[in-house]
Amino acid sequence: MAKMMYRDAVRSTIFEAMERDDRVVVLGEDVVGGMGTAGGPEAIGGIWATSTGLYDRFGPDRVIDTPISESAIVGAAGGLALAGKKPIAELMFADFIGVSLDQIWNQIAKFRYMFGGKSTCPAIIRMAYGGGFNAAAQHSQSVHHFLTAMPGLKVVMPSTPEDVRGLLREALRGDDPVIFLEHKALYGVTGEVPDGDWTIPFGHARLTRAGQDLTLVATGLMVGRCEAAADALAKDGIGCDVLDLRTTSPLDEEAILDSVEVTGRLVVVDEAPQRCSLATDISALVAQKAFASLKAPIEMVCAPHSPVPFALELEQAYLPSAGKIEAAARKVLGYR
Amino acid sequence: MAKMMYRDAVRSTIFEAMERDDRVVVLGEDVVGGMGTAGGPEAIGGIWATSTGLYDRFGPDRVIDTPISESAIVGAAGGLALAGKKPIAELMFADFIGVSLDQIWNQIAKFRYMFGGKSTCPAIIRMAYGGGFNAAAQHSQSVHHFLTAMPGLKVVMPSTPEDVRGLLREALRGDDPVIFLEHKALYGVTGEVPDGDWTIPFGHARLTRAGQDLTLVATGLMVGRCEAAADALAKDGIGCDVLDLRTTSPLDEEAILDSVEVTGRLVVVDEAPQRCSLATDISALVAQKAFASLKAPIEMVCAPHSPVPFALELEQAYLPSAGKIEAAARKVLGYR
Amino acid sequence: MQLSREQMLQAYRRMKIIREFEERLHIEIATGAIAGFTHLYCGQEAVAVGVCEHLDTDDKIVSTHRGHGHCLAKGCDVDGMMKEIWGSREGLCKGKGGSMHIADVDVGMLGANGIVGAGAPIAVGAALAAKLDGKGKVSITFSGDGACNQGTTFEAMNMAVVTKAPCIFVFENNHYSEHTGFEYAVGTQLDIASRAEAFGMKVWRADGTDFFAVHETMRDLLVYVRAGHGPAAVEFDTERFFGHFEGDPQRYRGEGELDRIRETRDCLKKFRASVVSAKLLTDADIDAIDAEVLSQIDAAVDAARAAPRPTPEDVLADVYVAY
Amino acid sequence: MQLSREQMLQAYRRMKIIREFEERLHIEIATGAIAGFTHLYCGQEAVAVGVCEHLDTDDKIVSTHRGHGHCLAKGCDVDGMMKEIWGSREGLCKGKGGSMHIADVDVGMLGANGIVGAGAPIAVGAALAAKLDGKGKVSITFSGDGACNQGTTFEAMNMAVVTKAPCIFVFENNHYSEHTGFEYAVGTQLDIASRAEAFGMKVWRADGTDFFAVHETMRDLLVYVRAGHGPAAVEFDTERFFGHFEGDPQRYRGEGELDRIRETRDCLKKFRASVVSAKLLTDADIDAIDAEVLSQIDAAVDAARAAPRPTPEDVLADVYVAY
Ligand SMILES: Cc1ncc(C[n+]2csc(CCOP(=O)(O)OP(=O)(O)O)c2C)c(N)n1
Ligand SMILES: Cc1ncc(C[n+]2csc(CCOP(=O)(O)OP(=O)(O)O)c2C)c(N)n1
Ligand SMILES: [Mg+2]
Ligand SMILES: [Mg+2]
Repeated sequence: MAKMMYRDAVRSTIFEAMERDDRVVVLGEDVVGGMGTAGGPEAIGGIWATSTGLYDRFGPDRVIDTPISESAIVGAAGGLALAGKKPIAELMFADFIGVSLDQIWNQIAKFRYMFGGKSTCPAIIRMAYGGGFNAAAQHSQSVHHFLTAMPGLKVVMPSTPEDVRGLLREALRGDDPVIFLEHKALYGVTGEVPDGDWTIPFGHARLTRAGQDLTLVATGLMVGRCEAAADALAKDGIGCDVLDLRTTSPLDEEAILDSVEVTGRLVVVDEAPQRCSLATDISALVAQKAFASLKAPIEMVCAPHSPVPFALELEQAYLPSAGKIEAAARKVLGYR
Repeated sequence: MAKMMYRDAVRSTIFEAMERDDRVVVLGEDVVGGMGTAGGPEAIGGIWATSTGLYDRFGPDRVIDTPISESAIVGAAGGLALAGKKPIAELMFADFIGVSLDQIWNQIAKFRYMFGGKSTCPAIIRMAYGGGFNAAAQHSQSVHHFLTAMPGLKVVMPSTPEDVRGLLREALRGDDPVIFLEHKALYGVTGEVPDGDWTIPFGHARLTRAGQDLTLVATGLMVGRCEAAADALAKDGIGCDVLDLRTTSPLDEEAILDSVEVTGRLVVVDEAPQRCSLATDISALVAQKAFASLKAPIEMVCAPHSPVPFALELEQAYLPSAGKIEAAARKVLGYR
Repeated sequence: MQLSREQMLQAYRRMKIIREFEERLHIEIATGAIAGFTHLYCGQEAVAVGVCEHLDTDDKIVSTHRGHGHCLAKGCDVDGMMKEIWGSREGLCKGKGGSMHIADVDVGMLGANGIVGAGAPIAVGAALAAKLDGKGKVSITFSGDGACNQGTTFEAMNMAVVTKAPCIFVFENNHYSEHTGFEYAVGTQLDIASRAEAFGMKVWRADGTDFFAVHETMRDLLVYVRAGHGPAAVEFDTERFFGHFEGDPQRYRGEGELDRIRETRDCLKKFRASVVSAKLLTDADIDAIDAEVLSQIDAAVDAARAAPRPTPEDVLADVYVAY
Repeated sequence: MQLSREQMLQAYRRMKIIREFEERLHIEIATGAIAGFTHLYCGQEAVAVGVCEHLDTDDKIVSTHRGHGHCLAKGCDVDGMMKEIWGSREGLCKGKGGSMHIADVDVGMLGANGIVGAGAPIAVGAALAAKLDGKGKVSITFSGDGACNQGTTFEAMNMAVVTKAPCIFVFENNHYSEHTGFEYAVGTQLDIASRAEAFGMKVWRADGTDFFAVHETMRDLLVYVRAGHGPAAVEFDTERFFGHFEGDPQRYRGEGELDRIRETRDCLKKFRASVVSAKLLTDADIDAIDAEVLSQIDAAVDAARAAPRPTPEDVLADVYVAY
């Protein structure tokens, strides 16, 4: 059992995979850092420090620093994967799916299907997502709903260092393309990571709080906020199931439905705006498949229908908070 | 009152707008056609024939044939709009948002907000979407859910020549960016288009069939399939409200909720796969805001979680059909 | 370096297979037997074959919407391709991909592509894989004169130079992107190859309707790339004999243009004329191949017609390896 | 053509405003007063000012993540910018945009941009608008040596050439994109301007730390573009004095590099030395401006600190004109 930061769980899991499997290749902007400078390779790594030390150990053919060309980065990951490698590509910010979407959506996600199942494309695309840094409209977005909507992709959203380890290992073990969404506000979070060669299978939600009165469903940074809300409610004797989905595609429908069958009340929390979001996806699932169990309207706590604003006060108001989650919970609990 | 094809409603509405307002500019690949060839300009227009004759009338500064560079096309539309013009950009296929998403999502949609409300960006991005042509995984997609999820955009999905006319006029009259989604299987459909200077305001669904037993909600090509299902059900004395949303952003929540309050039963039909779709969006809306009225689980009829397949039989099985809609309706109606 | 008789016969056969495959599709599409959008490669055969004759299955290619020729040249199965285009479940892609998405990774064919310009970055990735393997293998991306304006193509060229990837950018300039002329859409007064040069690549140029010119150019180019010098680019001047896609009335063509190019720029005719006049092959050699290929294509069409259709359950197969 | 005394004073003042604005931000950010990612333009002032001194409000510019200098040079309000960076609701963008999204369409400043390379197509659009208006106005996109590798930048260059848009591509080569050197990430052994040339553009090159070189180069270039010859490109060799963003430890720099560039490549120092030695202005002239600017920036910071903060209700304002 080791205590480590989320960002180190990313880095060390990649390191371990590269040691074990020489098909694993890393590419992205500044994943080495310092290329072509007086300071030289690794003078300074990427801004998230999730690839530090890889170049020194594995060299330029396996740790590939790229120009600012996200389409080419993701496309190259696709080509590497079709050619038998296991690329891990990094988009510095998830917002950059905007400049690389075709390669994610129309290429990597679809190769296997379009090619009649005769190929695999085990590319992993890592990206830092989410708000909280006052980085404004183009560097703060949550993009899981877009990617979850794309058949052919698996979408992973670890909320703890332990989940980073287990889910990234699982991604590397599989042969499908995986989007690995790292919340930038979690990089500095520390947690226990068990030793040994274990993984976390995709499509298995984690129950982080257990209760009979209400179900809270979330991912990434929002899991902690749900826990905070659940803890506040617990003081009033209200018991919540808090489900951390871990992967949004595949989705652990069973865990959600099982919980709602007991509680009859659901609040879904999503850092993205509500329209066509994961929150609506889960609401719809429950409204279809656990209808008879529902005792109250399903509430969603999402970002408002606006870009992410810059100013401190605005971003704070924009992001779902434990307070808003608690209020939604009380609303649902108050429904008769 | 004139009878015209959907594609001609597009073309003639653009023509009319360009006559009236010299800020209106058209750009896209082969919107002129024949540039740089022996045949010369307009030798042959774009593959949808939605811009035929514009170049001859309005010339190269207002009808701009572009290289194959979708990011630059959409970006140029953004720049034209910020500089006071009313650009209408064409993406030949909606699937090409993959190669231009950043300009749609991070630029055009966000300018006004990021700039503190001190600018407008009235760019219209037209694109042909949807299946039915055996054009396979990269030329058949429905993309409205992605775009509806993006704050700052309005999203329009006309299902008739009349709606093309009214909604495109409304888009041109407004000062916000608009995504105008034309279903390629509707281009050849003929319908009545009233004379005169009328528009259709956004956010107003059209009730195409009225009934008390069930609500069917759809857009674009799926509206006709819902009507076919409703007509079949009517033979058994079952009355359906069929709602054509017309615009998915803004959404006519009221029309949906009002209908479900009467019928208590809802089937949402969507040509896209279900995950994080417009179908889930509407289900979630109803599960939250019309919960007390619901008498049965909400059913969704969507495409399966796969890319769009090529072969005739596969694509047929892939797309929601009147038969599948009817079956879902009967399931919902059978719920006690 | 002179080609052997066998090499010449094989090259001609490959070109002829593409030609007959396409001429036959042109007819079948007109009758409505085939669904979807089909872009015929007819006229450009010398490029696909002149390039791919140098490759083995460990060399990779990435193709375009106009991909049949590249597929056939790289060794995709004729029957499997025909069945795919017909949408059979026995097709090379089980009827899932169709004309625009034919692929066979086992022969190093990483896919036709419906998105113009999308192939170039994928080829860079395959080239990086080859570089890592260190066996002198290469990756080739085919691009049209239209695709050369897409951002991905430029990004890929730069990234290949930066990473010294053994990636080869083959530009097939057939003078048209859909209905638009090369002179209009490619801004430069120079050619496409000059752009590649500005990214720091060594470039070649040749007549793409002359098989021998293509073949020799590629030989030199491949020596350079396989030696580890990084990427390279080549521009072939060529012609497409049909419309952009089937159904295109081609009103953008000059008067008599199609007749002229069929007459003077037909790579198969030119091949025959050159090998017969040089007494390397006889007309009889070539006629024999023509006849064989014709019946091979007949058989492929018959097989495709008779092949089993996919069923609704197939829709959800092969989205994932495991989900 | 010699600049008038007033023109020189104004140019120097503009450069000095940028310099002090940035030096002050550097300090304020270190104390935690300012949130978000901030990229300082300090060191590159001669480019922004040497370019924008030729423009009026009907000429447009599109900027980058490192946009403060371009904004100030184009005439954005100093107080409004400072308040924006502080996140006040009185900021130029009401606190919605912040450092990376400052814009003021009224002065022809179409936005800083957080997406590297995104500005170029937008500038082409603005140029097409100018072409349509036919009044000889231009549109300028600033790009870094990193942004020049993004597909959008290439597409924009080609489209500008094809459409003969009066668009000017100003490449500020400060030798770094984040922590990566120009020599690595731009594959060509040549320079960025050569790429633009390969797209068919006329190009210029100049020392970006020499205000007069920038200014003269732009004068020639603008004569060409305003005359309707289509787009043009220029590459300025320049230096950034701070890290990529605030907080960057800059370990990629050579030993003594920062001291050297502050000493020998400081465009303000060079300006002063040249005008004083040529007896065009006196040290006293310049010292006076320095003092004025200092107090202007002090005042701007004080105003920003005291400015009202946005409230939660502001979040949903200005997403649409009407919804
Ligand atoms: C991203 C994208 N934009 C547009 C299209 C539509 N389209 C298909 S082929 C084509 C022309 C391609 O021209 P070129 O690259 O010269 O290839 P050719 O057709 O001549 O083989 C266009 C515009 C597309 N498929 N993908
Ligand atoms: C599409 C995109 N990719 C990556 C980034 C992250 N990023 C911000 S600035 C930058 C470097 C830009 O370098 P350059 O163009 O030389 O401009 P400079 O910072 O030197 O002014 C990078 C990689 C981004 N903002 N957008
Ligand atoms: Mg072509
Ligand atoms: Mg730079």
